[in-house]
Amino acid sequence: MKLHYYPGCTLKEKTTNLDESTYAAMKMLGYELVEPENWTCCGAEFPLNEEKIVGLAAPARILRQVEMEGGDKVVTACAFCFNVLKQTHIALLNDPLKQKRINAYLKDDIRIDPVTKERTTDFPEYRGDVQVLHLLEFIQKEIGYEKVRSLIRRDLGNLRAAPYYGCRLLRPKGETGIDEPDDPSIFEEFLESIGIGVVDFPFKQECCGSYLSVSLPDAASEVSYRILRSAKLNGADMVVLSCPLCYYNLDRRQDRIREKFLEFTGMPVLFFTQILAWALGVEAEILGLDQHFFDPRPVLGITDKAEVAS
Amino acid sequence: MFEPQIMCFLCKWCTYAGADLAGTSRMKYDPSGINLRVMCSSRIDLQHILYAFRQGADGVFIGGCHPGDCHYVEGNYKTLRRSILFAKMLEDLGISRKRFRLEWISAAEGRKFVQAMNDFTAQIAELGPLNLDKMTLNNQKDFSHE
Amino acid sequence: MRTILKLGKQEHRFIDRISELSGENVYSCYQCGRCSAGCPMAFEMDILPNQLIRLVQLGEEEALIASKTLFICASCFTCQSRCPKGINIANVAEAIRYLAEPKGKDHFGPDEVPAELADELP
Amino acid sequence: MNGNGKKKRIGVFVCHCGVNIAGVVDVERVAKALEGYSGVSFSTHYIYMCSEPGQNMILETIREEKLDSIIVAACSPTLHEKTFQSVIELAGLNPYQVEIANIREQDSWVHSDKEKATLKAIKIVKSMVEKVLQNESLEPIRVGVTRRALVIGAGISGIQSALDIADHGYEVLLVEKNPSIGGHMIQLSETFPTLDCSQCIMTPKMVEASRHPNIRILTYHEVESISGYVGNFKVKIRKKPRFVDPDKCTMCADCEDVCPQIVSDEFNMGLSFRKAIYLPFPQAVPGTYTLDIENCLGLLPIRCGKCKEVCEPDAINYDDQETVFEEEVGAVVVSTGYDLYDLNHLGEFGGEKYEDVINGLEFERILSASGPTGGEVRRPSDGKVPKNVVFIQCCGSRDPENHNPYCSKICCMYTSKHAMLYKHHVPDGNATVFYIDVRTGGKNFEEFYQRTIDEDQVLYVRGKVSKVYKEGDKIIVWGVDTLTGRKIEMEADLVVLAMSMVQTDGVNELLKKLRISSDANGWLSEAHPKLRPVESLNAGFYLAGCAHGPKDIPETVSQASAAVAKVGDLFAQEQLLHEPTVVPVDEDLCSGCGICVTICPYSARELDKEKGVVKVNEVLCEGCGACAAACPSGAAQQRNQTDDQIFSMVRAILRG
Repeated sequence: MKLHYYPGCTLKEKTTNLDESTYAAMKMLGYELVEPENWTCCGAEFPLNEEKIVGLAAPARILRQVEMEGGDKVVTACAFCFNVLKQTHIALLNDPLKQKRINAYLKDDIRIDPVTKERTTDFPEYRGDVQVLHLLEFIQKEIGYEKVRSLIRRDLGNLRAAPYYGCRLLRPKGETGIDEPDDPSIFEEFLESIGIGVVDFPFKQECCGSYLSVSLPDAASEVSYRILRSAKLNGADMVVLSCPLCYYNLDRRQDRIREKFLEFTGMPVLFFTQILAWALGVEAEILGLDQHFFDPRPVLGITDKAEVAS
Repeated sequence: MFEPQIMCFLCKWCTYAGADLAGTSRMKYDPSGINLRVMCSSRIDLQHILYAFRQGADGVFIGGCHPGDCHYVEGNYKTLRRSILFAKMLEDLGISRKRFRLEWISAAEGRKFVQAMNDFTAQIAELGPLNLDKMTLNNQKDFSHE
Repeated sequence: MRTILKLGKQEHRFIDRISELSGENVYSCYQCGRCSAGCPMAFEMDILPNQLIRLVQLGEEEALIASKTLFICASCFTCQSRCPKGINIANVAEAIRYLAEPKGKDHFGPDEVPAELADELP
Repeated sequence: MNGNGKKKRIGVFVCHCGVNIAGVVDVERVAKALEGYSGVSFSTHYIYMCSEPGQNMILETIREEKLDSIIVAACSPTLHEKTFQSVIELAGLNPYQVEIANIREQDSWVHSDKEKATLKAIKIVKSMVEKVLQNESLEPIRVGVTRRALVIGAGISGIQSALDIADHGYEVLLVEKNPSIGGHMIQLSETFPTLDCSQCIMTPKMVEASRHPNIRILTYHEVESISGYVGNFKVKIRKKPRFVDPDKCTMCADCEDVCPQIVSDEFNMGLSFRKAIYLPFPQAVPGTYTLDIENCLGLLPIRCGKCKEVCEPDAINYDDQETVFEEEVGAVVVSTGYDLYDLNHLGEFGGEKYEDVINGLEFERILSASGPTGGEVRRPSDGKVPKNVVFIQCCGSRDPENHNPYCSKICCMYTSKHAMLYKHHVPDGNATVFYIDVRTGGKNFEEFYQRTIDEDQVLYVRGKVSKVYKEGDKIIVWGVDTLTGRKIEMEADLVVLAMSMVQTDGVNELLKKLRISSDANGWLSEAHPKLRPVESLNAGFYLAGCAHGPKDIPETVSQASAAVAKVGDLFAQEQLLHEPTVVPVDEDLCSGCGICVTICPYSARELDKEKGVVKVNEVLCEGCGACAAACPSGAAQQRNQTDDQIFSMVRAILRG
């Protein structure tokens, strides 16, 4: 089955492990992912101000492209892209004036084919009918946990994972989130369906520090550390998440966290698609597990090539 | 100068009492409207309105309690729902929907009653006479309520 | 410091502008402080989120533009999700940043991010 | 025409009201204009119609001119309609044969153009003549009263209501869904601001209720439905099987001792356990065990049957059945009380995840001498004495965005009491209260709150808590002190949440059936927020206690007594008189479409399926006329405001 999938820049440039594991897992679940042609950056940040309407053009253009290709929904694995696209979808849906203004931009779109140099103009307007789903939602609503359960090939029953939602899957509260902001369960349900133990921990919806890791690295380390510590205190073997920025703060910056908090011994941080693909029997090499700062392979029981192959 | 005739149906509990308050406060307003007191605005039916137009009214006004304040729980909601139909049917019959008005005026809103009366009278004056009575005068005998 | 409370034209213009830009009703805040209580970055802030809204209510444009808090807010929306009055405080902070920019108050730009960070940062 | 087909003789009396009317309206011209108008056989004017000479003039004229109805053109009918009704009654006429033409408030006082005002007055008077011409003489509808009341819910409001009604000398049915009366008040430890022991003041009332000859207590019963109308209700009551005969049970506890089934104890808010056969609490009224069938292993002696075996008085009857029976009452007091908002709504506080994050009623049980800890403050998880207790106010209250918009009213005071009592129990402990505002509007409330701070050194922190979670065996609270502008993180051993009060689960379903309306928050609506605060809009239903909105005990008791005063008003009447200007059905015209049935807000109309026409219960009809407007065939005509009357009035108004 074909499915529109929007990867987003980070997944192609930096956290390729999220992108590759998504492809691998979805293949096992029977889906062929199709990326909308000529997709661009989602904008990375939903414009909060009324006046920053141009910021909606990029995400709206992506949705329009999906619509042009006959799609009625698009899934993302990146929590940030999901958030921007979903908020854009809702903003345009609820505000006809906004939709009109954005369509005025979209109409003037010009595309030049890099090879033939052929110019395409006169694009259609975006009608606003494309549903934006995070992959966790797609699994819950369209694939179904029963089906996932039936396709599991590896037993992860001895492992305990802490689902980390972060901000972008749940907030802003209201239509944008995929679950209740303070009482979510979709991630837990997903983990249960792949047969891994689930750890409940009170920091699952706390902020990782976001881009403050650039401007205020110490502060970001501190909040990231509290999340990892809480997961560990509650008995987690790993943290599972869906946002590249959270992954950056919680995994890639563990060096800084360990410098600052000496008692912290580290914690594997995995994308939800990596653990899904692993449970579905995908080979470890494809999952980009070697890209992590804290190597998750030992906890998954991957010690050498031979074992992986089995 | 054209002096409109306005038929006002007022609910006893709110708008009629509001009109009384305008009186006790000695507020002045245009005398074009004459009030008929009903227990509830929901007592008024399309045929009362059409009849008023046929009898020479240039405008028909219904006054009821504010939503949630109806003495009969929800009569004003019924009036509201019906009035949407009234306005549509009036248009179908060639009578401007501007000749019909529904207002929520409480017993404490004498001033609002005065404003509504003046405003509605001015609006009707602008529309000019309806003359439905003259148009249909020949059929008067057929009308069973004569 | 002597504080003179004045709500004149200028202050009202500022409050209205913030409401317009953010789409939030800043008047509806009743200062329960829940935004600050749940804010993950509050420990770094010079004024707390509830104080930020308060200063908007008081029309204190200058104090707001001078505050560090504007650029510490991580836009995590925890405040928004728990505010009993449904105020999106991150939106309000963004609106103030928008007004602060032309006044020369800005955070550092992409070119200031260290190269080794830029390589990896999403 | 009057009822006999004879043309009516109508008298018109135009009042000058000094210069109030006559200063603007040419009253003489009005009187003249009416002479000879359809049915008018006499027309005059006078300076003050409402004065004694004016009234006498009307009286004499009626006799001399043999009038059968009159119009008084004067001030608003709200002022003197009653006056002139009495006048014509003296003359032997039916009070429905007078109509008031309002030419003061709605004419002379609001217009200054004398000519226009006079013409308008003439039209107004003519329209009233048209009305009275077709007025029927009516008698009020009379119905009897069943002098017996139903009280639903036996907490403090229900018990107080029942006792007061009973003391008035009327019979009361006091229905309670739980096995014992007492409600939430019997669960409380001590009550603010006096610190009376709740059980000490409640138990005597419960006993009094149980012994009162006029009160029939029906515990473990539920009201199924109520039909009928004010003064004459029929109530269906469902008796749940208790499997224990209260008359035989001696409360020896032998059954409890042998019962193998252990379940969570509701009276102690789940902080202790009880057996499947149990006494809710030692002072329960009626004093009898109840077998909770949902938790019983099964009634077949083969499966268990131990309790029946040991019961010496043979009080246990496994064949007890659910039964439904009907009772007649004249008035209903709704005193169904409240629930606490579910902790699960507060995910940021862990919902119900943490044993040591509890609600106010749970803390009441912990404080209570008869509670699960025997009156010692110990926390639920490990029984340790908590040294740091955090109290959080406004949990689910004052939060229109996520929870309930209203203030739950009693939490400020009970939290103050909780903190104070905690300090009395654990003097070396710390009590911290997170609050937004402290509301102490009640007699001696502010003094009590200040005592909590002054003498018991409870720390009040102004700010709403955003997060509560567990780390190790400590609970961490994230709050804020808005007074110093600091975010606060603190450790606690026990957290007590002042949960919002909410309408009792299921009550609204019952009341929807009774057509008692409730507000957006589920609380029952009173007939008027200022002037009729204890009556429901639905005649014969009265409100007492928290079912109507959050209240403390004194207010609940006051409202209960006030509701009973209204019940007394009702029961003091020989017969109930009902306005006869209702909307009957002309069976010859009715097509049985049933539109009027759905439109009636009082369930006064129902379709007689056999005859294919609508039947009207005139006692229930309030005469709004909405059905008359909706009736497509003209079968529903409001008495003295028929369509023909409206048409004639409209014609008079528009054509003069």
